[in-house]
Amino acid sequence: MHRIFHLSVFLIGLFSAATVYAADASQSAPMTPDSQWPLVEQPIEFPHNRHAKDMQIDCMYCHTYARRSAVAGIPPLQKCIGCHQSIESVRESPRIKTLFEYWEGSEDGKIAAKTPMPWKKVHDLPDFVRFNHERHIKRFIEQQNRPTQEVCGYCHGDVAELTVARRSKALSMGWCASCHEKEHPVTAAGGTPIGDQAYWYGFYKSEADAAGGDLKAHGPNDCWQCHK
Amino acid sequence: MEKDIREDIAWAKINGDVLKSLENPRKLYWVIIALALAAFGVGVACEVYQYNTGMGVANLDNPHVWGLYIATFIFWIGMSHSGTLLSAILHLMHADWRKPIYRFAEAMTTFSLMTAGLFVLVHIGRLWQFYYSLPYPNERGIWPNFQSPLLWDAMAIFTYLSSSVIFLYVGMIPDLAICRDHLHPGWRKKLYTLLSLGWEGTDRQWRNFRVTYLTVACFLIPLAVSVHSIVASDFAMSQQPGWHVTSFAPYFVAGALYSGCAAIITLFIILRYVFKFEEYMTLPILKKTVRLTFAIAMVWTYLNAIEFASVWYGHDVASKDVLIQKMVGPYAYAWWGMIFCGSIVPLVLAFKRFQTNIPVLLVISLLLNLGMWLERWMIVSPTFSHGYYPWTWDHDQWPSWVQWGMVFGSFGWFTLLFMIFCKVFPSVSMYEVKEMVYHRSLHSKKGDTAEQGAH
Amino acid sequence: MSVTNLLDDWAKFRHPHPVDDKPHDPYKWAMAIDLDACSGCNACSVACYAENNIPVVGKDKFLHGQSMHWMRIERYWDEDGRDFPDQGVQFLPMMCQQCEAAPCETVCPVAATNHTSDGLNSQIYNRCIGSRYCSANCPFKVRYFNWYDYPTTDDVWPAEMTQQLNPDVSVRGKGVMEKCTFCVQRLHEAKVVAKGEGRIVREGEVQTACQQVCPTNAISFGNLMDPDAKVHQQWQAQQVELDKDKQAKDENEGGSELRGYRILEELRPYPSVMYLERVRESAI
Amino acid sequence: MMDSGFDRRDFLKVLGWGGAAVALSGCGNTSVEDGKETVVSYSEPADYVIPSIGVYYNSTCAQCDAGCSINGRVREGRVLKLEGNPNSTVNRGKMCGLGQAGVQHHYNPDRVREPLLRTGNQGQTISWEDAYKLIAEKTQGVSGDQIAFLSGGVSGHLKVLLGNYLDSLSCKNHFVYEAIAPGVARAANKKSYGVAMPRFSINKAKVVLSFGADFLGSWVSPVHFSQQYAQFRKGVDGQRGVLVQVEPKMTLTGANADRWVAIRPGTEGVLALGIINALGTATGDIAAAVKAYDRDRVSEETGVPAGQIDKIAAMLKLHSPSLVLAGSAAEGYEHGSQNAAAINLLNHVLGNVGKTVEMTEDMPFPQMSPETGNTAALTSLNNGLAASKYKVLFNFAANPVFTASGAMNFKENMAKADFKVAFAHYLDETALQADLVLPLDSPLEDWGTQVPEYLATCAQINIQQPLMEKLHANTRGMGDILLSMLKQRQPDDYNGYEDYYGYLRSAVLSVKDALGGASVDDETFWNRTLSGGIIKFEGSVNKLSANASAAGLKLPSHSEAGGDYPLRLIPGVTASMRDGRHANQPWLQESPDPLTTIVWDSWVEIHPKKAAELSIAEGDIVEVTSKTGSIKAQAYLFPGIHPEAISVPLGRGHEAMGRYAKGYGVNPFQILDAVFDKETGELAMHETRVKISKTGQRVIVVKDEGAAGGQQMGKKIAVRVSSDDVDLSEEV
Repeated sequence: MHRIFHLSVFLIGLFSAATVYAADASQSAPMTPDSQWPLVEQPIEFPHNRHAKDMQIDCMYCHTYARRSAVAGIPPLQKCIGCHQSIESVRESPRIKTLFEYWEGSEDGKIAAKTPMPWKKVHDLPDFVRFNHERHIKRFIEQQNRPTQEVCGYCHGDVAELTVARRSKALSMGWCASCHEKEHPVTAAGGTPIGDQAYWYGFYKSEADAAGGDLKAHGPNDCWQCHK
Repeated sequence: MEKDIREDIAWAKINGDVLKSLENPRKLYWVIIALALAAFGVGVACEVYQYNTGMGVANLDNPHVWGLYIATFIFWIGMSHSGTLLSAILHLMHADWRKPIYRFAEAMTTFSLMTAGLFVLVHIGRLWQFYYSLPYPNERGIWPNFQSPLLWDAMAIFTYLSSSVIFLYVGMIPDLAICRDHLHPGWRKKLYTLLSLGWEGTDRQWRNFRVTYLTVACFLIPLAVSVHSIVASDFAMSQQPGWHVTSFAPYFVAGALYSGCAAIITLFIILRYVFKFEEYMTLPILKKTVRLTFAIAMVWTYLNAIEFASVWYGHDVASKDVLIQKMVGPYAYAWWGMIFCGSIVPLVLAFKRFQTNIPVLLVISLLLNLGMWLERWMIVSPTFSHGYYPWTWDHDQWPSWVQWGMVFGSFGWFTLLFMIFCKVFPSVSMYEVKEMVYHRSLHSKKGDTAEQGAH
Repeated sequence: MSVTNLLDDWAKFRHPHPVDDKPHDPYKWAMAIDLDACSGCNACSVACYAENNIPVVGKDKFLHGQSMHWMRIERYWDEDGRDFPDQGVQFLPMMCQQCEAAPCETVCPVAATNHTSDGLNSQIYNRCIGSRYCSANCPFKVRYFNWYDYPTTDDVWPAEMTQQLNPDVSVRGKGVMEKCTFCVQRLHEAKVVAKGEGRIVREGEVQTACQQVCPTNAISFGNLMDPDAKVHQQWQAQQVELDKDKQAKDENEGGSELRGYRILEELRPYPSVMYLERVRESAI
Repeated sequence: MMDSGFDRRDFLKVLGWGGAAVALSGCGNTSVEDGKETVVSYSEPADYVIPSIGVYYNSTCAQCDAGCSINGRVREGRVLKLEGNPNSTVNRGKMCGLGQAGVQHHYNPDRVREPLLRTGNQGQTISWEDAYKLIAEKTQGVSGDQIAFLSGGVSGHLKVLLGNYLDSLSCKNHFVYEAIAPGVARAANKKSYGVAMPRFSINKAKVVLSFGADFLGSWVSPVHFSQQYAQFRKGVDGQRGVLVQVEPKMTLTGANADRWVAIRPGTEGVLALGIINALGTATGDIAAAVKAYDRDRVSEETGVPAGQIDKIAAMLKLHSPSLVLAGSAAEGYEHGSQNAAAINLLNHVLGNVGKTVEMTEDMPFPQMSPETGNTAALTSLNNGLAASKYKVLFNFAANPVFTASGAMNFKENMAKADFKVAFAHYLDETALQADLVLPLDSPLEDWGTQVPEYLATCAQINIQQPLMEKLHANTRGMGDILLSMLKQRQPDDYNGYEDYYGYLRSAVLSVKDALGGASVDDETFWNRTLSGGIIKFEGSVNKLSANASAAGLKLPSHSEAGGDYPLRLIPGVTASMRDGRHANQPWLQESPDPLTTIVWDSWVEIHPKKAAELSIAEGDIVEVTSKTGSIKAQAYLFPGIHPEAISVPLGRGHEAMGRYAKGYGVNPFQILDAVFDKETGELAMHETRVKISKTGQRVIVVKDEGAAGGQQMGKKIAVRVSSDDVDLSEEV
C-alpha cells in the first residue's frame, strides 16, 4: 500500500510544481514580432520615402481622411495631379507618365480620363474588424501631440523608409489587444471593473489598480469596439 | 450455488480460447464490419451535407436550437460509464467476478466516448472554428469562457477519454505479452511486441503493474462521476424550465450507469455467442450483471420520481407546464415510451428465471437502451418546444433525416471500433481470468485463505 | 500568458449585475416602449432589416421557424372567451432585452456574447462557434441563428441588393448566432463624435433604427445615466429600477397608477427594456 | 449642402471601395491579407464626401401617394437606408414599413433595364431613339380621341408635362386610376364639407368614431395619422382620447381601438343615423330623417347590441370635440355614398366640422395639384377599349390587368387596342400585355416634384431628387421621357430644356416669389429647395361648407345575404401590400401581417364560429367562389371578423413581377363582382358575395405566431390596464 502513497505524493508534487511554474510564467505576448510581409504589386511603385522622408510631407496631407473618418483613404487622383502639374522636373518620369495617363486618359484609349488608380490594399484587416483611424489620430496626435510619422508608424511601420508601403506589424488581435488592455484599463470609480466582461477574457494584466482605478469605463477593449 | 467459473480450467486452455478470438475472422465478422461501415458512411454523408449547407438541414429552428445531436451525445457519454463501473469500481471492491467481462466493458467506455465526441463536433455551427473553445496561448490573446458548462464538458470528456485509454491499455499489458509470445510472426506480433513494453512477468513488473493499475483506477472513478455530473450541469446550470433541476447530476450518473449496464448485457451476450466464451462469460456472471442492472434501474426510477415530485409540488409553474407537456404534449409517446422501457421493462429482471434467459435478456437490454436514449431526448427537446416564452412555442418540430442519419451513423461508428478491437486485442482478460481461477481453486481447497492469496 | 492573471480575474469574474455601488458610468443604454402608443404597424421591424443587414429567408425557411427578424411584433388575443376581440388586440415589439444579468452570457463557451461597459449584451459574430447555448438559455428567445449561409443563398441578396447592405454592420455567414444590438454601430458613431469633442453623448444624438422610424414614437431609447434622457425620466416616473426584480408597482396590488413593467422580471435577468402597459377605456 | 444638382450627379457615382465586398463580411476575408482587395478613391471628390461617413439627401417617398419626405443615407455613392425628413409636416421624420422598403424598389433585381418591343411573344430590346420614333409614328395617324392614357395618381410638374403632351396629341382621354382610393369618400366629403379631403385632426379629438377607416394602416396618410393618434392617446391635459372602430373586419386601426364593434357589413350608415337618433340633439330635417332609426331597429339591422349604441352616443355626447371618419369599409357598397353621407352627417350633428374636420389650403397652382381617381375611371376606359374606341393606349404607374375586377375582362379588352405602351419598373401583368415597354428610373434615381393630396398643414411641394447614380444605364425618368416626346411634337417650345431636371429647375424658379423665395437669388433658392426637400408656402384657404342636411339620404334596409352566396367577401387592404404594386419587395413579403402574422402568402380570414359550422380548420385550403370567379387559399381562423363575412387580403397572387412576387398567394381582385356605387360609379369592393368550400387539402400556415396561438398562457408579457387605474398626466 505504501507504494500507492509514495506514488500519489509524487504525482501531487509534480502537479503543484507545474501549477506554480505556470502561474509565475511571464506574460509574453503570443504574437509574431515585426517582420517584412511580402511586397504587393501596385499600379505604380509609389515612392513613400521620397514624399515622407525627403519632402517631409505629412502623412495626412495625402491620406487626408484619417483624422475625420474611420478610414485613412487613398489620395484622390486630383491631389497627385494638383502638385505634379507644376513639378516639371519629374514630369517625364515613367511613374508620373502613368499617373497622368489615369488623369487625362491614355493615347490607346485603354484608360478613360479621370480613372481612379486601382491601388491594392496593403493593411487589409479582416472584414469583421473595424479599425477607426480618427480615434487614434485624435488620441495620439491631437491630445498627446506626438509626431505624425511615429503615430502612424505604430501600425504601419516606418513607411518613410519604403517605396511601396508594406506591412511590418502583425496586426493580429493579440497584437492590438496588447496595447488596448495594457494602456486602457477598464475600471469605474472605485477601481472595480464594471460591465465590460471582455476585460476578463484578456491575457494581459492591465494596470487598472496601478492607475488608482479612477479611469472611466468607456473601455476600448470591449469586443464591440472593433467587431460589430 | 453454481460457480462463476470452473476452477479446473487449464491456463493453457484459457490462452488458447481467448487467442482463438484473435484468429482469422469468420464471414459473419466481415458482414458486421461491412454493415457498420455502411451505417457510418450514412452518418458521414449527412455531416458533409450539413457542413456545406448549414445547420438548417437538420431542421432545427429558433428557438428550438438543440435536437438529437445533444440527446445522442448524452446517450453515448452515459454508455461509457458502466465500463468504468465494472473495471475500476468493482476492481477496488475486489468483486472478482468482473474479471472475465471488464475488458470489453472498458473498451466500450473508450469507444462510446469517442462516439460522443463526434456529436459535440457535428452539433457546432462553425466546426471549423472549434478550436476557439480551447484554452491555449493564441494570437487573439483571449481565453474561452471558463464559466460555461460546455467548456467544462469539453475538458472533462477529454480527460476522461485519455485516462480510460490509459486504463484500458495498462490493464492489457500482460495479455499483450501473452499474445506476443503465442502469435506467429506478422504485423500483429510486431504490434504486440511494441505495446507489451517488454513485459516478462517478473515479480517486480507485477508489483509495479498492480500499483499503477490501482492508481489509474482510483483516478478514473471520480472522473467518471464528474463527467456526467458536468454533462448534467449543461442543463441544470441553465435557467430553462425542465432543466433547472438540482437533482440532475445524480440523475444523469444513475442514467449513465443504467444505460451502460444494459449495453454490457447486450455485448456480453453477443461476444459470448460470437467468440464461444461460454467458459468465461458464464451465466452466473451474467446473472450478477443483471442484478446490478436491476438495482441501478430502480435507483434511476426513484430519481425520476423525485424529479417529477419536486416539480409537481414545487412552485415553478413553467417547469410544471413542461412536465405536463411531456406527458400529454406532442412528445407524449416518446416520454411514455421512456417510462415504459426505463422503469417497467426492468421489472422483468426481478424474476430469477429471466436473469439467465439469454434471448429475453437480449431483448430487454436493447429495450432498456432505447428507453435511455428516449430519456435523453425527452430532457432536451420538450423544454425548447414549451419554454418560458409562449409566442415562440414551436409547432411540430420533427428532426430531419439528416439528424436521424447521424444518430444512425454513430452506432455504425461504435460497432466498427468495437469489432476491430475484438479482433486485435483480447476481449477477455486472460491473466485476470487465470487469477480468478487460481483464487477460486485455493478458495475451494483452503477455504477462506483466498484473501491473502490475492496479494 | 500567465495563469496568475487568469486566477485573479477568475476571482473577480462575472461582476454581479447590476449593482448600486458600481453604477454604469457614464453610459447605460436602455429603452422604454409604450404599448399604448404602439400600433403594431411593423415599421420598426422593417427598419431593423434595413439597418442591420438581416437576411430575408423566404417562405420555406420561415415555415421551418428559421426567420431572422431581430425585432418581432407579437400579437396577443384576449383570453376571455368572448366572440369578438372587442377590446382590440395586444401588440408587443420584442427584441433582445439587453439583460444586465444575461443568461446567455454565462453559458457561451467562447465568450462570444458578453457584457459591455455601457450595459449592452454584445454578440461577436466572428468569435461565435455556433453552440447555440445562448439561445437555449434565453428566456425571451430573441436570438437568431444563421441556419444557412444567407450571403450565398439565391435571392437573399442578389447582386443589386448587396449595394444596400450597411457597411457598418457585418453580414453574418452560416453557423453564427445574432440578435438585436441596440444598433451598436450608431451608438459607436455617436460616441466617436462625442469623444472627439471630449464629452459624452447627449440625449437625442443617437437613435436606434426602430425608434427613429416608429410613427407613434412608442419607442424611446437613450442613456439611463443621463438625467436629461427621456428614457431616464420615464423609468423614474414609472419607478422601475434596473437592479430590482420587483418594482414599486408590484408591491401594492392594483393601487398604483404606474404602467411600467419588465417582462419575466422574476427570472432576474434585469432587462434593459421597460414596457408601458397598454391602456383601454373602461367607459365604452 | 451641395453646389448644384448638375455637379452633384458626378458625386453620386458608386465608389467600388467600401462597397459590397466589404459589406459582405463574414464571407469575405477572415484574416489579415495584403494585396487582395483593391481600394479605389474618387478622382475628384467633393469636400463633403468622406469615405465611411454617410451623406444625407432629402427626397420624397414614392411608395404611396401620402407624400412623406424622406432623408436618404448615402455612403460611397450607394443609398443605404431611408429615414423620415423631420421638417416634413406630413411625416415629421417618421416612416412606415412600406416606405422603408423603398430601397428594395430601387435595388430590385427584377427591374426592366432596356426598352422592350414585342415581337410575337418575345420582348426584344430596342434603342430609346427607335422607341420614340415608334411612338411618334403610331400616334401620327390616329386622332386624339383614339388615344388613351391610363395612369395612377399624378401631381406636380409631371402632371403638367403629361397634360402638355396629351394636349399636343389633342387627346382628352387621361384616365387616373387608383385601385384602392377613397373615391366615394372624396365625393361624399365634397357634398357634405365642400372639399374632397378636409383636414382631420385626430389629435384634437377626445373621441374618434371610425367607420372602417384604417388610418393607422393604409388610409390616406397613415404615418401622419399615426403621429396624431399618438398625441390623441396621450391626450390633452392627460385626458386620453378614446377610439371606437366600427367595421366588419378588424383592421390595424380596429386592433388598436378601445372598442372594436363588429357590424353587419353594409349597415354602417344605419348605425350612424341610429347614433344621431340616440344623441337626440339633431333638429329640422335631420331629426326627421333619423326618427325612424330607433335603437332597437338599428341594433337589429346592424347586429350591434343596443347597449353598445347607447354607450357610444353617451361617450360622444360627453366628450367634445369628437371626430367621425368614413372609411373604405363603409363605402364599398352600392349605397356607399349614402353610408358616407350619413356618417359625415354625424360630424355635423356633433359640431365637429370646423373643430376636428378642418379646412385645407389649396395649391395656388391648380395645374400641379394632384389628379386623383378611382375605379370609375378604369370602368370608362374599359368600356372604351371594349368598344375598340382606342387605338393607342399608354399605361403609367398602374397595373389594371392585376387590379381590375375579374368581371371587367380588362386583359381581353386591352388587347383590342393595337398599340399599347407601358412605362414600367417591372414586367408586371400589364406591362406583359404591352407592345412597347419603356423602363423607368426608380424614384431614388430620378428627379421630380410631388404634391400630396392630403395636406397636413400648409400647402407644399415635395422635391424628389436622385440619391445615387442610375443603377441601370438604360432606364429613363418619366419626366425625361415625356420631355423627349414633347420635343418631337413641339421642338421649339421644349428644346430649351436640356432634360427634365433643367425643366424642373426653371419651372420652379419661374414661380420663385410665390414659393417664398422672393428675397434670395435663384441659385440660393434652388439649393435651399434641394437640401430642404420640401417647398412650403401659403396656399389659398378654402372654407368648409357648414350646412348639414339629410336631404336625399336614404339607406336600403339590410338585405339578408343568402341563396347560393351566403357570405360577403371583404378584400383586406394591408399596410404593406396595398394593391400589390410592392409585392416584389422581400422585406414586405416577410414582414408578418400585423393581425394574422402570416408571411409570403394569402389567407382567408374566417370567424371561428363560422369555421366550426363549416368544419374548417386553420390551414385548410378553401375555395372561395363568387359569381365572377373563384380562388383557393389557406384558411385562417380569425376572431376579428363578422361571421357573415370572410376576408382575403389584396396585393398578392401575382403572375408576373419577378421572383419575389410571382406565385405567392392569390389575387382576390379577380373574383370581385362588377357592382358599383350608385352615385359615383366607383366599384363597390365589399358587395361581392361568395360561398366557401373545403378542397380537402391542408397546409401548415406560414406565420410568426407560435403554437400557443397568440395566448400568453397566464404569463405577464403584454399587459393591459383599465383607464381608471392610470394617471397619464403624471407621465413623461
